[in-house]
Amino acid sequence: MDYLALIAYGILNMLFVLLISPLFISLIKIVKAHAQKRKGPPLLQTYRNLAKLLKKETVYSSNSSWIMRATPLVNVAAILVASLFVPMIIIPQPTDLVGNIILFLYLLAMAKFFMALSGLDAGSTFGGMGSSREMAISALIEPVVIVVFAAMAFAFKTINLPDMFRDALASNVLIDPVIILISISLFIIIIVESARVPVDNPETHLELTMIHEAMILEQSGKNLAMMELSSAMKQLLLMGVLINILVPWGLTADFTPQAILISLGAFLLKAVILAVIIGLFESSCAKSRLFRLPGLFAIALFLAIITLIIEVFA
Amino acid sequence: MIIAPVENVAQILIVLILATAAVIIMKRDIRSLIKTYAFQSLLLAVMALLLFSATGSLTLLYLAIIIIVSKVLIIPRFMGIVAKRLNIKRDVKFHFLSPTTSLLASIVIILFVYLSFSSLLSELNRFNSSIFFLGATVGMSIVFMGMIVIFTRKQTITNIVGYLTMENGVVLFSLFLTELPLLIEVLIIVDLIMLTLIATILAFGIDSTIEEFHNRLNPFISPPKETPQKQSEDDEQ
Amino acid sequence: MTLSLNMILAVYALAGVAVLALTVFSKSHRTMNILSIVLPAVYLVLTLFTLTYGAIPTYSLGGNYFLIDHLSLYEIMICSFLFLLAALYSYGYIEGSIEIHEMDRSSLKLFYVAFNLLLMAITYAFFADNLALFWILAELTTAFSAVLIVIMNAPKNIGATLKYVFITSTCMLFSFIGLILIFTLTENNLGSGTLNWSTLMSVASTLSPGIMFAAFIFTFVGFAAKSGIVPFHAWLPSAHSKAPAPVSAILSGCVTSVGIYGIIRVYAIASQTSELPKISWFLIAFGLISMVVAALTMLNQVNLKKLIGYSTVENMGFLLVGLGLGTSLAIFWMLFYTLAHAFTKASLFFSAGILHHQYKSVRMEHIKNVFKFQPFAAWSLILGGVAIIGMPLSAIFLPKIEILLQSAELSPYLLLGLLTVFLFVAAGFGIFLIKLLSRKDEDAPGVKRYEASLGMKIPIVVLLIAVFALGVFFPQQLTDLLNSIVSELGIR
Amino acid sequence: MLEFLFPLGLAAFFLAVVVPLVGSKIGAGKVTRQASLIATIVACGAILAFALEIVFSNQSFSLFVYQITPQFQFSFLVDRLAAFFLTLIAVVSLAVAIYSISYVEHTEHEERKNLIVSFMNIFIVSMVLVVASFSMFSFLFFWEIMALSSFLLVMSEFEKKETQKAGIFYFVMTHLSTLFLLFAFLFIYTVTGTFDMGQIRAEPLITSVAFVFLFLGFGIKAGIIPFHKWLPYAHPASPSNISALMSGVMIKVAVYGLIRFLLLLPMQTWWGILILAAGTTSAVLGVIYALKEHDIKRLLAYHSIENIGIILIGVGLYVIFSLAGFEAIAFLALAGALFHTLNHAIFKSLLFMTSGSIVNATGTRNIEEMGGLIKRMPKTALLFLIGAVSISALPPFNGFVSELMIFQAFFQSTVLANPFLEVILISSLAVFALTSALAAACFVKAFGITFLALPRSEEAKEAKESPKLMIIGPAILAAMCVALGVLSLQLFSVLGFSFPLPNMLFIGALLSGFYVFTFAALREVASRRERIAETWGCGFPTQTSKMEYTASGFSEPIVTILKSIFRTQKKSERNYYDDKGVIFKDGKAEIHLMNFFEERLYMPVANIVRKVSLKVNNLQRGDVDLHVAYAFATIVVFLLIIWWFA
Repeated sequence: MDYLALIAYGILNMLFVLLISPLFISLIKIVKAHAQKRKGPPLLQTYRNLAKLLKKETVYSSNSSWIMRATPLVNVAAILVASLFVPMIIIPQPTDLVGNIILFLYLLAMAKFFMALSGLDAGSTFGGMGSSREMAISALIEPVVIVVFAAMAFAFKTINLPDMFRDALASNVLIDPVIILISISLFIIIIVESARVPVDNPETHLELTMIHEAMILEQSGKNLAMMELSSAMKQLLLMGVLINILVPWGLTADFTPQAILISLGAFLLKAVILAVIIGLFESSCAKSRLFRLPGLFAIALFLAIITLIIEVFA
Repeated sequence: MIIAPVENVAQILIVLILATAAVIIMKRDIRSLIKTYAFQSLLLAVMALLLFSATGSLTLLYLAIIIIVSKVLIIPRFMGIVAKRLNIKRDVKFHFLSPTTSLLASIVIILFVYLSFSSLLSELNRFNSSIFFLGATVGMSIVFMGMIVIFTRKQTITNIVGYLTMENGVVLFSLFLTELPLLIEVLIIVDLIMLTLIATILAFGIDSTIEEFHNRLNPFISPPKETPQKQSEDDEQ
Repeated sequence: MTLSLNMILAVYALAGVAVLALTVFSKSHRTMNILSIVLPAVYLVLTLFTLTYGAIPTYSLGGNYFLIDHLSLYEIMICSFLFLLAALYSYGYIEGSIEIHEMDRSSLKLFYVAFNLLLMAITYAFFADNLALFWILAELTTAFSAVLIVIMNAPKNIGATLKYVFITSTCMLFSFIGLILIFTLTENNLGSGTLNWSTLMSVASTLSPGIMFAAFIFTFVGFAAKSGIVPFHAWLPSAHSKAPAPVSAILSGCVTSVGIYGIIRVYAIASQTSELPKISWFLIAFGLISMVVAALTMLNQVNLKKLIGYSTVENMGFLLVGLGLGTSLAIFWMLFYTLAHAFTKASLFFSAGILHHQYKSVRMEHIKNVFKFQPFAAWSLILGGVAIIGMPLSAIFLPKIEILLQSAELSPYLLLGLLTVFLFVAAGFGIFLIKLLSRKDEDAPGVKRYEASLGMKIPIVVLLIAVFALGVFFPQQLTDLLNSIVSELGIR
Repeated sequence: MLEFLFPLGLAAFFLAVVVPLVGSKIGAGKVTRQASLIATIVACGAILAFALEIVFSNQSFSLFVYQITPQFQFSFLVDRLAAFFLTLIAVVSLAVAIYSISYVEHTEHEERKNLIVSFMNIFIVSMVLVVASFSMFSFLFFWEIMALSSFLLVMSEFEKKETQKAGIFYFVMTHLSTLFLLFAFLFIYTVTGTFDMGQIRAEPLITSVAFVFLFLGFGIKAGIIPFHKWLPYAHPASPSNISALMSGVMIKVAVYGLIRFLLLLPMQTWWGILILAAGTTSAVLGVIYALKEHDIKRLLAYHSIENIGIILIGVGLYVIFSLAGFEAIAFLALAGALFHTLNHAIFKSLLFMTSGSIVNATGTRNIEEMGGLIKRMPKTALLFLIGAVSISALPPFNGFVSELMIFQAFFQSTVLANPFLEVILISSLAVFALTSALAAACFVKAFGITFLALPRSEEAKEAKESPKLMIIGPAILAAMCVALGVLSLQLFSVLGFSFPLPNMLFIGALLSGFYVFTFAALREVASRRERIAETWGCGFPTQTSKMEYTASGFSEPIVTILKSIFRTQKKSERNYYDDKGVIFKDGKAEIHLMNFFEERLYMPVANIVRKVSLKVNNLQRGDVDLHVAYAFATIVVFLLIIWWFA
């Protein structure tokens, strides 16, 4: 019975992430466009892009190897597995099968690892540059991520994401300084991990500013679609973590259609708000130099460590 | 057990021996060095005879004879011949200490010897009489003075004289400290002669070519046919 | 069956004189060489025979000038074995030396006469009960080994020999002064003086400790010079590096142990007095100084034989430390260390000798492509080096550990100091060998390979096998022998 | 059965040592080499069976005793900890032996091949015996043999300048390590009166001294910073099969020693902090140095330092937690450290062996001259990738699981009531996280530059796939990388441990399931049209390898960010036509990376020693007179001593 519920949760959560994530890519774009007094793309543009890409032919570089072909699949698979770890609308029964926060992190890292490899595979300068910068940034953000996660683990006395959400839901404390600090750090992590300004600029294909886009420059057709999809999913997963830690209300542990619907609605609402905030944040700052980034990360690390210290001394 | 006049004579002799040692430190002329050594040995023999007259121990008599034969006659003669053949007249180069400073250093040494021996030897019965103590101290000091000669002089031949002086000091020391069995006294003389021989032969070697040296070393064997190859390496570290 | 001491000594002497006489009248190198192989072999057999069947310790009748006890037999055993191998090695080596004009054929006779005389002098020195007799015999070993060093056709050799003769003889005079003091002391206490070790041992505890301490220090000077203890050591590395390889091996293995033997004997007497702690620290201090100086010097060596010579200084220092520790275990293993060291060192010098004949030099800059020209010597050097720095399997490992352990019991700082020295020694040896053996010179034209004869290789192999076998297998007989030595020395 | 297996293994090792030596004498080099390596495989198999039996049945087994003298005895006792390390040694050696059958044939000097094989066996058997040792004496004995045999193996290409340098470094450092151990052992002996490990008694003051020395001794051998310098020299210099053994196994023996003695001595919290600090420093600096390294074997060597650091972090956590009374967490940390030890042994040997294949194929160790090898050596590439993924701690491979365990122990550090400790742990955690991310970056570089894109040199273009045995050996380890990762939870439960770990089998199944599912779905849904085209060459007609991103370029961002750690040094040289330096002729300016520890720690110490040594040497440079003067002065001092005491 438990397993059935778990399977049901898994499928639901996965499908939810899979289906809903492209929406937020477009949404953020719209917000940014409005901030610049533009109209922006339609809300479903990302879906259309994906569909179009799936229909196109796939072009491989003559230099490239099977790494190039495998990477999109590895990426999607890893992110799909990771999506099981972050309950978006339903908290599954306690289980140690999924939810380990470190495993979650390393699944994302796995995707990134292969993405970076594929960046090098075609032998183009852009790909190499993208991989190099991506790995540098991810290395620098890693301590922040781990410390934030450790702070979460400290705060909730567990290292299981669903359990954390359950705790957050149960505690019902609106303004816990620790949670707020964690959330700020998490927000920065989202910005960094989903390749947004000021770390990366997903809008341009200018060689000096792009990082993520440079890595997947040689991808095309269905492979590119998979890469786009997986990064959209990744963004949503991270947003989900933040949302369900900071404002878990509406999240449900029951498998009743009613509760699920309420939870779904609440999550969408919170996610839209978060996406708007992200969009606004992105519009309000400029892309910073690569070598300025450590400063930003240092702030996040500082906050995270402060959190931990508050935890420790409290 | 030693009567006063003997003691006085002994004292004079001791002082004389010490003076000869000082002369050996100061002298630069090799011939006179050797002569001084012979004189020193003679004084030593006289000293042995004096003690013989006082104690009646035959060993001392034999010792005196041995000293006269070996150290007054044979060794100085031999050294003289060697010095002549080596063509060295004077030893003018000094290491570390000039003769004057050496002399001053020996005074310090005598002081040290006196200090360390005065407390050490006081428990021995024999040293009720001060003459024994004086003799032992001077003997020991002469050993050190001989050593000073060895390390301040550059010529091997003077080094040998230094060694001989040291040995005289040892004999003087033993004369006053105790009465060694004759065998041991003989042994040390044998040793002396042997080492003098070796060192002298080597002293030839150091100033002559290898060929000459080996000719001297093996006088009974015909000279080597091949011309020896010189080693050019410099091994001194 | 009992053996009288006089008989034993007479047999030793007869064999020696017979061999000497035959050597003087023999014409060919081969005969002389065989004769000098025969003598140590006879001595070895005699020693083992005495050890097995003799009632030890025995004294001579009458004057008590000689004594046969386990310690002397043990030392003679080591020395005659080394002489045997050195003689075996000599034929090839000396022939090689003659070929490269380092030696003249005319000196052969002198060489072998001195060689056999040296063995006899060493043997009788070990048998001497009377310390003055021991002293003069020790002086004789200086004289004979001086002849063996100076025999080579190089002015440098004369310099080295002079250094040897002067330093050891002057220092030995001080030993004599020490002996006079001991004699006086006994005369004072017993009425008639004596220098017989066995008598001294029985009365030692009644002797005045102050004078005994002074006497010990004076005797130490000379014997330390004989065994190459810093600061009386300077002759050792230069003599070892200039002497022909078999002679270096003997100097390092046997002549130095004459000095150590003297120190042991006097120590055994002095340790019965109340001054034992002072003497212990004195010995440890000098051991440590020797080790430090030698180790530091080894770090900057460019001359292989000199390096090995300094290693001897270091090992002698370690022996002194072992002696200074003074416990029965320390002495037991220190005695074994003498054997292990002598064997290892001899093998190293033998290997260096092969390299010397290949490259006409033992300096680093002349030695190239060793593995190509002399793989055997290269490997024996490596194994010898491994053994001498006390790696396991080598016989040096066990005594080293035990002496270190005893020093740890005394003071951890001493242990720390010793270990630092061992690091330097190992580094000195290791770095030197790495540099030496890996020197390569592709365009060295016309270098001819020197064919070391079998007679030169066998001693090395024998020694290395002995060293590595003793590292893992410790015969019971040896344990018994060493135990009886320790008890005869009166070590508690 | 057990009584039989271990001696069987030793006997096989004995044969494996002796046969090639005899073989090279009688001119049957190749046959005896192969026979010997087969014997090695048999021996490793026997040891493996022996060790596994003990590991799974959790018993201890004491073996024969041989005594040289009653005091010096070899006694062996294999308990679960020792058996675990025996397993590690046996597995890696087995794979290396298979690899070596083919690999040694590629080494240059015919006469050295047999020696390498023989010494390799001595090396392996000495490690086995170190781990099995129960008395400190036999531990030290075999430890030295291990050091010696590995040293000789490092020197196998002694003609090369860099090998000589490596040899000197390795020799001195390894000896230093032994001396530290010797000090500790003797120190313990003076307290307990025996070399028996079981008799180690507690006396806090004394054990702290012993611990510090043990830690230094084992730390040098394990290559913790700042004693690490021998690793990046020795590993590139030695043949790859030996590097695999040294990095995979030998430094683990040091870890074994540390853990073994930690368990015996009464621990103190500051030990834990020391170990943790050393581990953290080694981990992060190791990986940072690795990033800048373009010599593939040196890069791997620096990663060994990093991984040793990670292992030590686990050990340090164990000490801290167990003293605070949290046995479960402590045990998790220790198990993590041990598991990481095994894992690192496996993937590092795998990486070294495959890199050996690459070096063989391309003739260079510089990854800037490789590239495109994935097409020329596909199997090797796959094996290397598995190793790289494992060492980067990506799920579901084994490296991830062990790091996860250590992370989990870290994440529970709030249980400690000591704020000071917690702050230390948090800082350590942050650095640890940085380390693992940098490791991933480094292996993206290592794999990407080496295997992907276009070949960067003619040699790389000509590279051929390695022979079969050089694939099979690493393949065993690669399989283990996967198996140990995926089956970790099951493995632990079979061993009787239950750790709160995710079920990697499940995750692995999900990953592969989704992979296949996506693949199938794309086949169905998406267009199947494909085209091969050239990479855009920025307008140049054809793309060449010169346009590719280089390894230095790849690591540049990180290097720039961490420039305070990568100290550079500028050197300039000017030549003038005239004496006064007015008319400039030519000059040279170079910027190079400073080897911080080498130039600020090792060299100054070495220089001081050299200077003192020269001084001492100069003091002895002189003729008779000088030395007689020394003797004179000494005797005068003796006189004073006599006066003083009388």
